[in-house]
Amino acid sequence: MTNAHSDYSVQTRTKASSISSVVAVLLIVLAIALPAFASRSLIQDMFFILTMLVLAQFWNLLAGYGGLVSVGQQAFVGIGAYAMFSVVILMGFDPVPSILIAGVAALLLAIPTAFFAFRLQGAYFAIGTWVIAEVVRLLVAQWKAVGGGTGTSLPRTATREMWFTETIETLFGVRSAAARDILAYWLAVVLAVATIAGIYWLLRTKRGLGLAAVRDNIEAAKSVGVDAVRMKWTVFLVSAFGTGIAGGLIYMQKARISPDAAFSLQDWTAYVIFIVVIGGMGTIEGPILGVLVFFILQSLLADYGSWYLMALGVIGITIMLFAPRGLWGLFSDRTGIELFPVRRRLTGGPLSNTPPSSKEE
Amino acid sequence: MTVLIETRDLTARYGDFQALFGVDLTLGEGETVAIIGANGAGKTTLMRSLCGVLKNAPDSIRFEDRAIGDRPADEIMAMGIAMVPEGRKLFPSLSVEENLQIGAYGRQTGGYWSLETVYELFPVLKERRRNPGTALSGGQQQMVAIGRALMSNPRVLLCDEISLGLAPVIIKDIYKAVPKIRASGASMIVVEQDIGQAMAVADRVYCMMEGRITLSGRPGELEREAIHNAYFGAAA
Amino acid sequence: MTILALKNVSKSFGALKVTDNVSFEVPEGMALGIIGPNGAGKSTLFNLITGNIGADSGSIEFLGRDVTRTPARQRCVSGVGRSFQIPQPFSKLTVYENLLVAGTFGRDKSEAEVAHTCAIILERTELISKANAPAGGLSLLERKRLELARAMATHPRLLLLDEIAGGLTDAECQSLIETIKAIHAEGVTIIWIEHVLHALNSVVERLLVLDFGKVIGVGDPAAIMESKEVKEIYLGIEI
Amino acid sequence: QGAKIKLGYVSPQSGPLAAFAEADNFILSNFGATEVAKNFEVIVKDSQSNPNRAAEVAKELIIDDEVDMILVASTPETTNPVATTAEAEGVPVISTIAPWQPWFIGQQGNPGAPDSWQPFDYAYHFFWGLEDVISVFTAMWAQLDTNKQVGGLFPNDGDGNAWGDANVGFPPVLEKLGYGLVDPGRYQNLTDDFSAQINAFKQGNVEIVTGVPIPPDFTTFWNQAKQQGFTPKAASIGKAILFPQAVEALGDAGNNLSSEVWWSPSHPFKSSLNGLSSGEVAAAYTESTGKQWTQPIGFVHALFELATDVMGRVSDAGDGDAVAEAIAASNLQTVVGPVAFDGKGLPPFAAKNICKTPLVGGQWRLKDGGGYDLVIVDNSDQPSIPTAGTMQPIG
Amino acid sequence: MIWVETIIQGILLGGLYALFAAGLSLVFGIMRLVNLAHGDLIVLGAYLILLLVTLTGLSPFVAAAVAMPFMFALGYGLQKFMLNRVLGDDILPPLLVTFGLSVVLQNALLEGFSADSQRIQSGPLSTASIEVAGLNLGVMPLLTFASALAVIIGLNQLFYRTSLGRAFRATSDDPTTASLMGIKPAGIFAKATGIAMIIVTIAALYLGMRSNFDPSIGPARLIYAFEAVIIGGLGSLWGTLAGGVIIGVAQTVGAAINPEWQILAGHMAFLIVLLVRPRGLFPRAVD
Ligand SMILES: Nc1ncnc2c1ncn2[C@@H]1O[C@H](COP(=O)(O)OP(=O)(O)OP(=O)(O)O)[C@@H](O)[C@H]1O
Ligand SMILES: Nc1ncnc2c1ncn2[C@@H]1O[C@H](COP(=O)(O)OP(=O)(O)OP(=O)(O)O)[C@@H](O)[C@H]1O
Ligand SMILES: CC(C)C[C@H](N)C(=O)O
Ligand SMILES: [Mg+2]
Ligand SMILES: [Mg+2]
Repeated sequence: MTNAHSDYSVQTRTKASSISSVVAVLLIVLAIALPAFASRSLIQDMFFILTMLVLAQFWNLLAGYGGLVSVGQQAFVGIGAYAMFSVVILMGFDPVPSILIAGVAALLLAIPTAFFAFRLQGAYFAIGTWVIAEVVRLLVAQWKAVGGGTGTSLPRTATREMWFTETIETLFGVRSAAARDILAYWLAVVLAVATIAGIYWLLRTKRGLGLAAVRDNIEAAKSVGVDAVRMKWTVFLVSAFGTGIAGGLIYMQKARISPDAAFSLQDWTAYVIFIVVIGGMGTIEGPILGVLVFFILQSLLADYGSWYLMALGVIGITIMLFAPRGLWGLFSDRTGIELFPVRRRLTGGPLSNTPPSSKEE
Repeated sequence: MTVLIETRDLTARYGDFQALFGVDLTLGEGETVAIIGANGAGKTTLMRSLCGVLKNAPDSIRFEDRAIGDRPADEIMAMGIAMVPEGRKLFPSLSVEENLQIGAYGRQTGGYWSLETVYELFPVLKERRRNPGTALSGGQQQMVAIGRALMSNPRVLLCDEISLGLAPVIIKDIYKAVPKIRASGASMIVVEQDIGQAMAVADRVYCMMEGRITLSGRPGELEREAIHNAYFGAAA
Repeated sequence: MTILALKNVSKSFGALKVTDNVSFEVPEGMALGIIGPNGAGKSTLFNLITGNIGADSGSIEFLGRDVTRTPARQRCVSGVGRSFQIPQPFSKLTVYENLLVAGTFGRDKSEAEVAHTCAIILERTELISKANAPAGGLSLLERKRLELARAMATHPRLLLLDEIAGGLTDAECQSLIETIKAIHAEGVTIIWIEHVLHALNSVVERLLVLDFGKVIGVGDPAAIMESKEVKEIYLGIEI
Repeated sequence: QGAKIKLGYVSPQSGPLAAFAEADNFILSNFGATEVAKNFEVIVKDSQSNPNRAAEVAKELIIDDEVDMILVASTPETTNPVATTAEAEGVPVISTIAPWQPWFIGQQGNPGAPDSWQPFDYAYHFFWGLEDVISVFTAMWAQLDTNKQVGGLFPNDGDGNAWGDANVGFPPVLEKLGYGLVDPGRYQNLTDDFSAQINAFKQGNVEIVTGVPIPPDFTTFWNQAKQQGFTPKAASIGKAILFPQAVEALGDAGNNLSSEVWWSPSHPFKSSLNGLSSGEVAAAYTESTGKQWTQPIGFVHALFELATDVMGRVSDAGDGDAVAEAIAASNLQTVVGPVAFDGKGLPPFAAKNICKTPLVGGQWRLKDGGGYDLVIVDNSDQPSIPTAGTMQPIG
Repeated sequence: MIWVETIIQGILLGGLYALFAAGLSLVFGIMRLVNLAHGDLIVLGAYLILLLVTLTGLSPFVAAAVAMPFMFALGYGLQKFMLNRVLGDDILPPLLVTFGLSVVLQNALLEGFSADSQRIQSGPLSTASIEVAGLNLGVMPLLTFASALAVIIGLNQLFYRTSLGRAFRATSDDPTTASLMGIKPAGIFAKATGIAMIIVTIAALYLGMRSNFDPSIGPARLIYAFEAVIIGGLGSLWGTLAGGVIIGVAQTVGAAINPEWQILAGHMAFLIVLLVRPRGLFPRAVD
């Protein structure tokens, strides 16, 4: 082997990713301007899509990148929502800033949860987080000041006088209920963009590499200097915080809460897992695609009651059986397209004669 | 000599990557054949094909004139082809004795090999029979893996690198057992890095390189240089 | 100066005493070989030195500091690099990314700072052609090379190698020996567990023999190999 | 005549509470068969017994379907999210089949602070209240000779918290009437063991059991009670034994269990839609489905009666404020009795939005050929509804 | 005395949970399959028994025996044609598939049997009791516990005394190597799920006789079953029984203090056991 070290360089960007970053900027601008010309029902659909997307991205961060398959994310949605409701109802805060408190509450809950759950592995971790979420639900159901097991609604004075709503009312000439929707939607846009950008940034830093290493083989990761414990803590806390914020925002828009709804395993974890897995786990594109598929299925079939749910189940099973890496996995395996590439590709030296995307013969 | 196993134009791939290119090999009744070759040559891949872990074209592998290339491992084992896999692969939740017993799960034909005869071959295993298989040292585990394969009284025993990572003393012990195994009537294919060992036990030797068989013959007739070339691809 | 010192280190798995009151010192810059029968506790000793498992009693000093309770990753950052006997690649990452992880975290550097070094290590370990391939698809020996490469990428002062020569052909073995000699020549202290004795003996300056978790001999390789005990329990030569 | 008036209807058609909506199809097709129905388009949505879903479908009705009014029925889990959403959107909503306290108080921000409670502008509700069920139950118990020791089975859910509430629920009234209450505390739904409650009841010498468990919990409780040798003289239970199937599930052990009766074939009322009497409506149901009548039939039917009546009194169905005003001004004789939001029998804070309907008490009696009949045994609050027997002790 | 009674009731309740959990423990232990549809399969079994009882007038116990071969076949097919395809190192694909199955089962049962609560009638047995040392113990809970015990003993015999049992354990360790022993992993897994479904049928019998059920009731029981399996230790059947009893006793004792704490107490017991022993009470050496 010669020692004529040729120049190596590392690439992560691909052609598709350069195009997609331009498209992303355009999409964001469009999303912000949307309320000016879209119907209210579109705005609400978008709100649903964006908030589910946020939940899905954070769950994906945990499970797809952190290897932490949590079945208890509803704990953070619920605690966030309840924290938001409680400061509004009991302390008279405005709902908009209270959304941040929702995130903080989820973060605080995540600390003891992590202390406990990180002792567990694999399926034990999954069931452990589920039980913790149940415990939190049962405890919140004992909290009489916010309605106990019955639940409660946001006071109408609080929703009517919410920050920015008046400005939006005059800006678009809409009624206050519609203005609240627009406000919630904008907040969801901000949250979704920040989530995706934040996660993408994280994966492109060396922490992203460390995360992947820990997920693949934790003993080996420790032996090359990766602080596995800190990695896990970081993703767990970040996910909890983001999930809590999403919870606060979702329930600000719903304006009514009960423990069974806010801590619903089905709505806030099972469907979210469904979205991520259908779309493709361990990619940023997967949850985006997954949430769109989920939304389309829901709008097409939701009126068929139990048949809708059966269809959802069957589709989930089918995708798992025939496209285990999700729809995005299926697509990018065929085309090699990645919109958010994180792979560090070494080029140059003896590698320069083989173009990066060509397959070995 | 009757032919037991014969491969014809055997190819194997992992996804896009082709690991075997048209391998032709025969194993006769009562024979011991050694396969040597550099790492990554495809020896393990060949063994995995023979024992059915990797699927191939039906006709590319024949056993007693039956096409078995596409049969699953359990069926092949029932026909009498047993494998000592690379890396021992004992069952951690089974005791030593249970590990041995399960070797006969798919083929209870009776024959020379039984718990008693295996314990006779490897007396140390009898002492440790109640231990979990994985609480043994590497060499003892290798003995269990061999004994386990013998328990089915196989017609053909496939051994993949049974000396890898073993202390010299253990390697000696294990190779001492080979004549006894042959005496019980089993034919063997042995994959081995240690050319010396391979030459010592084998009736015939195949040499592999980059997925192809580049040389074959009887140990006494092969020259060192030819083997070297077969390994590294210099013009033969 | 002494780079590594073990004092009365013991470790049991249940009733099985795997490391029994082991003490020894390694001066900086030495190449030490470890031999012993299978199950003697060699790999366990490595795990104790790297911190992958904790000692039951005794103390371990690295570079003069007590690291007995220091977690594995910190020991790595302070200069302990290792390979695993059973290779443990990050199988979904590419070979190059495997090294990047080791380079960035093991040395606490940025990706840009280590990018080139990692590429050079791949060249030295003859893995460069597989740089962008997922590590999960490597053959056993490629995985072993990756173990070595990844350990090198952490830029260790003490390099622990666990059976990396097994299953190599003569020529491959020779080239591995050259690589290890070169690393050693750069001043890295090496401890090497190996059953392929001719490879081991062409590199190491001292040999340590382990049996049933106990050190039963340390010294000049030639002398050790001649000792009655080693012949009996390890080589299987009856006298 | 221009576009049709759009009504949205939400109920739990699937999920654990689906029994409440079992008669929906029958009622909707009955409504569809009337002359006035030609002016209406009814959009039906399923809450899947899930409060999140209920709020979502309410939004869909308002925003996508642009309905003029929403009708919602059956349990606070469905009525409350729908009513809250409609109120926030300024769309009129009429609700039923949930005692008024969990409906009204449950929608307040802080249920614990009565001075913060506010009436609604668009949400209206007709059903009975806890004071009625308490009065009916105690009247039934008064027919028996007991030691007046009552055991309470109140779960931690919308109904249970309201029934067991120390201010508006059973405890203060029972105390006033000289009953002793053993209330071990709010348990979670789908509990598998009631030994604790049974022990507490035994120790408290309880002879009467009351509460609002869900059906499986009551069955568990009742079997365990018998196994552990606890046999009260009366068991007056809300919710769990509403439906005949649930009582049949108890085997013979369901005989003489008592429950409140909000509607029955013997209620002396007529539908304003098709003129059928209660008995005729129930008979038609049995004829078309082969099933025994259930109580929600009358109330869901009445929901559509009220909707037709209200819309008949407004000129512009799309004017939510006008519709809300018309609801408030209702005064209609329905198949469940008179409905008028005149505040009769209600505290001032609830007077604007709620109308109470009559309530009597009944007992399930084993029929000769198997199955159960619900026999009205107490009508002290509503003498116009005839009784068909008197209260009998269990045992 | 009250406390003695509370604890005995808790132990009997634990028998019920262990019965719910035993089938789960089997598939979890052998295949690492987190079967989220387990509760719904129990409900399905209950409907099958109910159907047999109403159609043929058989006693529920006989009906359950008749149902067993059907349930075995269902489990066998389910595993062979569906679940086998998603087994692997990753616990997520099977988790998702069984979640999908759970949703499908619940809604199919809803379409087929409506949401009405049902119950398998067992006549006077459901309220019968016997007096032991001044305590009234229900015959049904005693039978439940006895069945749980019998199931655990039976499974233990099967697991540790037969060659099928060895094959189960070997396959659970390493399916590929097991196939080299002549074991058909797909077939073994299918048999295991089939056997699990026989246990599911027994659980269904008691679920259906002791209380009402409807299509939606499965998942609520699932969490206790999982808790029992996990605090018992993966693959340990006695552990599963112990786990069930711990949760049962925690619940009754919690309820005796205050019914608000009943379910919470069960969960807390689970968390505390795991806090002290993260791999359960009787963990396997390797997993
Ligand atoms: N699962 C796999 N996926 C992709 N490629 C593989 C896989 N297993 C082996 N290979 C490739 O196939 C080739 C042959 O591998 P094989 O394991 O058969 O070699 P071998 O001769 O047994 O080598 P060794 O001496 O290292 O055991 C190697 O290049 C290896 O990289
Ligand atoms: N995690 C563990 N739990 C229980 N026993 C273990 C564990 N790890 C190792 N052992 C046992 O400890 C002993 C020493 O193992 P170790 O791997 O250190 O041996 P070794 O000297 O490296 O052997 P070899 O040369 O075969 O690699 C063996 O008997 C082994 O079975
Ligand atoms: C939801 C309600 C209508 C049930 C009511 N609490 C009753 O017992 O009848
Ligand atoms: Mg090999
Ligand atoms: Mg070792």
